[in-house]
Amino acid sequence: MQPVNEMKLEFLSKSSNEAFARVVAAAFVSQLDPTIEELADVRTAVSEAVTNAIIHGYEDETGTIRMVCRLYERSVEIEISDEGKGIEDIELAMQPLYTSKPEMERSGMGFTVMESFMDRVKVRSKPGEGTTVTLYKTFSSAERPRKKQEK
Amino acid sequence: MQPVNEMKLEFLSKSSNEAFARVVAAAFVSQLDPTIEELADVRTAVSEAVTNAIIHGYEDETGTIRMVCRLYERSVEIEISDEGKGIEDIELAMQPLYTSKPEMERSGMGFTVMESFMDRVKVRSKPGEGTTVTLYKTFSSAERPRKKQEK
Amino acid sequence: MDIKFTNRGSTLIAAFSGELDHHFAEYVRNKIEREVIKATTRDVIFDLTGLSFMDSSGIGVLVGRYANIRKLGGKAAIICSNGRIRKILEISGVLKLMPVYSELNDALRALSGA
Amino acid sequence: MDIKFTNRGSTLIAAFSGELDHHFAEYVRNKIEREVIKATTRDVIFDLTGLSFMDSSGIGVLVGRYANIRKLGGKAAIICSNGRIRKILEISGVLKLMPVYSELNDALRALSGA
Ligand SMILES: Nc1ncnc2c1ncn2[C@@H]1O[C@H](COP(=O)(O)OP(=O)(O)O)[C@@H](O)[C@H]1O
Ligand SMILES: Nc1ncnc2c1ncn2[C@@H]1O[C@H](COP(=O)(O)OP(=O)(O)O)[C@@H](O)[C@H]1O
Repeated sequence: MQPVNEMKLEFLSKSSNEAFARVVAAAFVSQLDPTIEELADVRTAVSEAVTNAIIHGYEDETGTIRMVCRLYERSVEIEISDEGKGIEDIELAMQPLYTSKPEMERSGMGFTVMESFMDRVKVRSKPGEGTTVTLYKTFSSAERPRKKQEK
Repeated sequence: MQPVNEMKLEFLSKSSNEAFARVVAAAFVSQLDPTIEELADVRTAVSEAVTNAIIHGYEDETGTIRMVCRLYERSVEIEISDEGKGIEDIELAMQPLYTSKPEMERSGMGFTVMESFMDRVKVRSKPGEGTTVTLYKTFSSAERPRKKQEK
Repeated sequence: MDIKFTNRGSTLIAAFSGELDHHFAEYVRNKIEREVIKATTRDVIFDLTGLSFMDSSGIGVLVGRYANIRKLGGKAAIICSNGRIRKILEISGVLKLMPVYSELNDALRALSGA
Repeated sequence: MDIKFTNRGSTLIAAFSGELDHHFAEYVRNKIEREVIKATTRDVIFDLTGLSFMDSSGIGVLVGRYANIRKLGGKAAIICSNGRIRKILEISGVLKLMPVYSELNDALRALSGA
């Protein structure tokens, strides 16, 4: 399926860019007329994935994070990737409450939050090469009346 | 000089992305605590450059537009480029009221608006290869008290 | 982006709100043209007060509409309080075509008075 | 992101506003710790009403502060009206550690009452 719109963003793994990444994802996705709640779901999941790339992927270094958003008729696919440390055991990492950084007061709930607010979360990772998290969500917008002139 | 923060964005030359590009530039630049007026200056100039890439660069095709933002201590550099048609005579193109598309009700004021609201506008272009517009602006933020904890 | 119309005698008031850029230019153009050609319309006031953003694509829309209003024998004026938009109107020479006011009443008086 | 403190007897009320993410976690943590160790503080109420955004980094902040408050012999409660933030508190098990209320008065009553 061909996306109706697509964007790619690259930014540095600085914590001040967490809010920036949320704004960018929300601004792009809002072209599909999601509800306010759906948009907040996306903001939350993107924040988790980007924060993970900064904290776990690059740890104390500054690296580049890539976010690709693809919009379809009524759904979105958001790919967030780093070329950082990678994950040894993805299944373990995705367990609720599992964190490799309890000393940093991480709750181990990042992946669980992503899964709660998105329809599907896919994780690909290779130790030493990096991690790609893909978030999928379908919106209810197709069922709501659309302001046609504004598209 | 090394930027304090940097981002690269690629998006399709669809007119619905004009507003998106403004939001992205403003969200990134707001990390420097510009005034509301300075932020509006950036939004306006970015809108002009992106619109030009869509209308003049790619005309009826869909191509990719690239926006690179580099933040320095108190200034920003925004590079907007397309791989479209290119400009034959840059000096002529930058003249107030000159437009190659009067039938599309273009005012010919895009470059003039960019120059009014930014400190400097640099245009590089090659017919058949594309155009890169670089916008520069220094903010007054360094003189204003900064909310340190929020950085 | 939205545009709302009201009539005061033979004067059409076109009130813009939101962000006017190239993306919405055609939509706005068509909306205004449909109102301008009505027999009840002679003069037009472009009320930009509700715009939070406008770039030079807005200039194209205003100048294009102005030309058609003149062809039909009408006059036009602008209401604008936003400093940045006013500056764009100024540098592009729109203020030489149409007077700009801060208040609707001043614009109405100017159009009827002249 | 901002955090404001008020005292009601020995209860410290920490009122958050803005967006709480990893970027602001350390700032918030330090601010709260400084207040919690004061002799005047026993119990703590985290008032999340003013938060427009919180992700799981906020959970880390709350759970970490909760542990310290308990060590110092105090109790803690949360005020939260935002459905999404409440869901995050719920799935992460925070609600098993601290009760959550919609109103400040209910939280105050619960802390003093128990
Ligand atoms: N981008 C990443 N790079 C490397 N490791 C990661 C990445 N994302 C997640 N992880 C690993 O997965 C674990 C669980 O992640 P998560 O559920 O978000 O919890 P938390 O971030 O609170 O630790 C992390 O502690 C980390 O070990
Ligand atoms: N990205 C671009 N690619 C090709 N041509 C361009 C580009 N940007 C500007 N131009 C040329 O420069 C002219 C002047 O641009 P501008 O001042 O923005 O006015 P307008 O967009 O209203 O025509 C355009 O009409 C076009 O011929």
